[in-house]
Amino acid sequence: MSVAVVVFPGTNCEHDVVWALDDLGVDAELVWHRETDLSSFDGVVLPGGFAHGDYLRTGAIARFSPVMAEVERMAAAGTPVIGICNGFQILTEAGLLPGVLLENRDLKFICRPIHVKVEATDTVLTRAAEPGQVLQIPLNSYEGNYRHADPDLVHVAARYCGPDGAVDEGWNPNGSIGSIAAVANGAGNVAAIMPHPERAMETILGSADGRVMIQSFVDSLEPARV
Amino acid sequence: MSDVDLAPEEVPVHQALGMTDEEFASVQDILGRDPEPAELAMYSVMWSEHCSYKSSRAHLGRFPSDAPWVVVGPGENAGVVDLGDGWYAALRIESHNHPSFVEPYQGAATGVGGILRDIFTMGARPVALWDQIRFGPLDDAMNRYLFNGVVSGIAGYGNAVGVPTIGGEVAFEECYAGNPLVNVMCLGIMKAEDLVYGTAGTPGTIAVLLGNATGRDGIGGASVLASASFDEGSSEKRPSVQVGDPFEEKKLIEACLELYRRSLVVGVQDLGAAGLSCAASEPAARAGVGMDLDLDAVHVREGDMTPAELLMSESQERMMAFVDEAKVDEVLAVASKWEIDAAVVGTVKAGSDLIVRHEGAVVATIPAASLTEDAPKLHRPYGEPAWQQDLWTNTLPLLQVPNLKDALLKLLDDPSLADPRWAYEQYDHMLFTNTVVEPGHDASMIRVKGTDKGLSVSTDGNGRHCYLDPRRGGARLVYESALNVAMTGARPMAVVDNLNFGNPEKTGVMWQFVETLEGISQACEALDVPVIGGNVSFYNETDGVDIFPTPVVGMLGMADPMPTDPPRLDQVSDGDHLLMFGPRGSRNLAGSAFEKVMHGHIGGRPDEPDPYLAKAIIELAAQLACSGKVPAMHDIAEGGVALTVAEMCIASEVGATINFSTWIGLFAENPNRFVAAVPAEHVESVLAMAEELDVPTSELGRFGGDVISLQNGSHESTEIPLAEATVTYRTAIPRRMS
Amino acid sequence: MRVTVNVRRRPDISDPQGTTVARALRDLGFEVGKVRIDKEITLEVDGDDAADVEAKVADMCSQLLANPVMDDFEIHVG
Amino acid sequence: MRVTVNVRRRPDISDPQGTTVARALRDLGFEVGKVRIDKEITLEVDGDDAADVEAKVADMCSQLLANPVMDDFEIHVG
Ligand SMILES: Nc1ncnc2c1ncn2[C@@H]1O[C@H](COP(=O)(O)OP(=O)(O)O)[C@@H](O)[C@H]1O
Ligand SMILES: [Mg+2]
Repeated sequence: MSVAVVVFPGTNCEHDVVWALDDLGVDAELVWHRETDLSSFDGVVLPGGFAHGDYLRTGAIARFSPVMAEVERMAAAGTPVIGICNGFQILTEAGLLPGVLLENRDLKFICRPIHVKVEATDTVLTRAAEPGQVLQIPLNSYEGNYRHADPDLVHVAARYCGPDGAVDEGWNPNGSIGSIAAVANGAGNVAAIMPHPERAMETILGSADGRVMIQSFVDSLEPARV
Repeated sequence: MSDVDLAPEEVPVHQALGMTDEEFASVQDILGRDPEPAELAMYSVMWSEHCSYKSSRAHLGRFPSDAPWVVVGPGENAGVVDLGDGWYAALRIESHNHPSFVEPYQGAATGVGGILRDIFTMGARPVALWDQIRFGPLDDAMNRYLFNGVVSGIAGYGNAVGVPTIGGEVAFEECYAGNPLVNVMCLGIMKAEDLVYGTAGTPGTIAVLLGNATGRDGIGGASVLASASFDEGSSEKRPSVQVGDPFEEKKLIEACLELYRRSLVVGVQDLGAAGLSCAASEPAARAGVGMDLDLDAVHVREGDMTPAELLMSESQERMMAFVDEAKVDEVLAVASKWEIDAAVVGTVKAGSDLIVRHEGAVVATIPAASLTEDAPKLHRPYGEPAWQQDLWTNTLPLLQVPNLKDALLKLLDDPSLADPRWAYEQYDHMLFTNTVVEPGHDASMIRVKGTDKGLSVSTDGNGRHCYLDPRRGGARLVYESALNVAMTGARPMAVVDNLNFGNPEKTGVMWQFVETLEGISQACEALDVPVIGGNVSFYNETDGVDIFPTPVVGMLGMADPMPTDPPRLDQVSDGDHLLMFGPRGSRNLAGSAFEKVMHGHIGGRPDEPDPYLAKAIIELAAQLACSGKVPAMHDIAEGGVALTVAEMCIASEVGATINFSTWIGLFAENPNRFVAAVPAEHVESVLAMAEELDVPTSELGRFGGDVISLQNGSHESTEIPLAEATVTYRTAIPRRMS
Repeated sequence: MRVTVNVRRRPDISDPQGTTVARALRDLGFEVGKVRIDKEITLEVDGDDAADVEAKVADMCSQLLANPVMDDFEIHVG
Repeated sequence: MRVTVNVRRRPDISDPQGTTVARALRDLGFEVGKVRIDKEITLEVDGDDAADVEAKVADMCSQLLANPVMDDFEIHVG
């Protein structure tokens, strides 16, 4: 199994993702955004950061990087593709996931651990988790405010919640509609999350709750299960 | 000089550029003729206070800077220490006070950009940032605007460039109202073989300019901004504001690191203040060579720039690489891969002259080394200010016992002492998944992947103490920051300092400077910790009023191996014993937060720190932190024992009972003390460890319950509900900022 | 030719920036109603036929400059 | 009254966003020269005297909407 971790100019979480995948025994390779052939990989991660400086709109320029046509092709073929933070923003700009991500409600960058509650487990980010499972994972974004005209149509993988799993506006860190933190496409093979599961892989860093999400992705790589 | 439009006609050009008549005369001396416009421009920026350290150089040699583990001491872009096993760390601190006052967001942002370049110039990957920021009180809208702008600027740049900001300091004091302090520090890590120097190499080496196009950004910034005071007329002198581009910097970092990894460069130099003038002359001077610089090759953002403008521009996100001719193509290919611009702008020559060409003509021919080595070195007069003694005798007559609940709550509500998370939650402090102790504790700690090592850093400043006694104040900062890193199990290893002072032309300010330096030096000698770099910022005054002398000390410590579960403020449990380590019975409130917050008073003389005790207490703290027996420790600093314990209670959501004999002891800020939460089963062995090191100990009380109870014997007790303390502490800053 | 493009967020999409600025203005004592913050993009584009240039810029907008899910755009040539 | 304010960064101050967008457009095959990205602020302000309203908005600009060190602004009432 091997995974492509895409690096756009301005990406900065790529090494953290490689470290996390490596921890789960998966071979991950950094791939520059000008690459056009990812056929030798079994899965793709679009990691966090500030691709193209987040200029104009976050994700807007990155979606035109040469690699994205290949990502689209693989997504359509059922290959597991996940986006984390900036990767989420790029996937929505590219139309591979529904909705948009706006500035946080309070117009401040937010970096702190928050909780999410797993909703759907038929996605490549959540298949190893229990429905309703509450995970403590760091949030780290300025444009994390998820918006969709009809949130009932969205395949929600996880929502922001309190430590006990309560989903309400009081626990909504950034104003996302319906407290949506992670979404997937209909097939579940393309999924993305705003907080960073790869930053919650070890208790020494405050939480190991992110493992189940990275594990979900790793489990999905087995061709038989896609 | 017609081509730098900085001044009205009447003023001689060199004066308009911030040069004295004597300095101008020595330029004439060096050249044996009148300087050409471009030459004068170079001398003016390179000889500015900011670049030449002309007022401070005579004194900086006092710092102890040698130790077997020092690889690069003061003088290069950053200090470098050997961590063992083939790993090096680079550390550097820098101020951006004046630019941040002019434009808080961009001023702070470009400060971050600059300090990062100092680190990756050495070959290291920048892995963490710290910010030390000081403003006037938050009840003034201007100060809120500056605070908000500076924090957003640090967040905006640091987060986007992809380097976590994992600690710092926030303080508010009247003296910073017209002159905020914005200091930033950066730590980098590298393999020993990746170390690079700022050298131009040997004749034939090619100079390649990497990164942003050059524009008219901050022309004269170094001389006009950082080397002069603010007064009524300063808004007209504002040079065009520099805009930071973290995206460009991120690409530049990756490109440079690839150049080092592939051994494609002989040397590198960042372009900071003084821009090309500095990047061409300093490496040449260091290597004892000359240099031919072709300004027509420089990629520019605006047309029609004069040679002087090109040489003085402080456009951000640029680096100069010195490359063997045979490797130039490879270097250009790396630049193009990372999508940054690059241009071959010069050639290293035998001899010692820096020759600058523009549109086919030679516009400057000067000895490269004269820009650095011949810079003025002033021996400014200094002397104890007349008011200093009065300050020492001006102690507050404290006759009455205060309302202790009121006092503690007021301290918790003071923005300088309250929860700073409003600031640090805007910073990405987790990137790289190394942050083992995040901001909010005494020192932040990161692990070094691939090793067992943990690096711990604390930055500390205290303008009030240093104002009352610069020598003692300076020394205490070193001990405090060393104790802070010991709280995570690390041993202090190296210091960088940022010396923020007023106008050095005043003898009193120079005296504060010299005294501070002495204090820092003595403490570093006592701890055997070298000073490996620093920065001096003078002219922090507004309308003739100087800021408090405000040195900031950044302490790097290492734990090898890193403790598996370092103490944290939030790990106190119900029933833990509350032990204090260090001398009891402190009675001195001079410079304390209590006096300032409760009485608006600043006077008296802080106690002199005891170096032997300091050493022992730091060692004890590190041992305890590594022992696994102490879940939570906290050094006693501003606000005294009362605030220190309250912070642990708030973080852990557990109350405490503190027994005291005199209420002053609750708020005194005597150095070299810390408290710990110790589970009953470990109390005995912990006390034995203290005894072994001759550190006095006392049992102050117990943790538990939901109040903070201050008890004087058995009769009197003051109870502060933990919930009330928590809300006060947590909301003090956000309430004022919303 | 100089072309100005106004990229404006659709009225039904929330505008946290506008809301925050409105609040800040009221805090300063100004009476303001709704505030919106949008983008004005100025481009230098080669060509002498206004209609051609406009078509080209419209193309840039639908591909990159505006997000069809949330933005409207308006082009002014010259 | 509806007021539009254009807040534009002074031309001599660098605009990394514009530069990056220009590069992206060129990558997409568009030939463009300089690109600048500025702000358009739309406000609802009470009052029926245009000159009054304009003065009020100018005040808002110098206090909050524009950065006096870096921006120029232009006000259109109505
Ligand atoms: N401006 C800031 N940026 C980042 N972290 C900060 C900032 N100010 C304070 N902190 C963090 O908050 C914690 C408490 O700071 P402080 O009270 O100054 O600590 P101490 O008194 O122990 O030196 C530290 O971990 C510090 O790094
Ligand atoms: Mg401390």
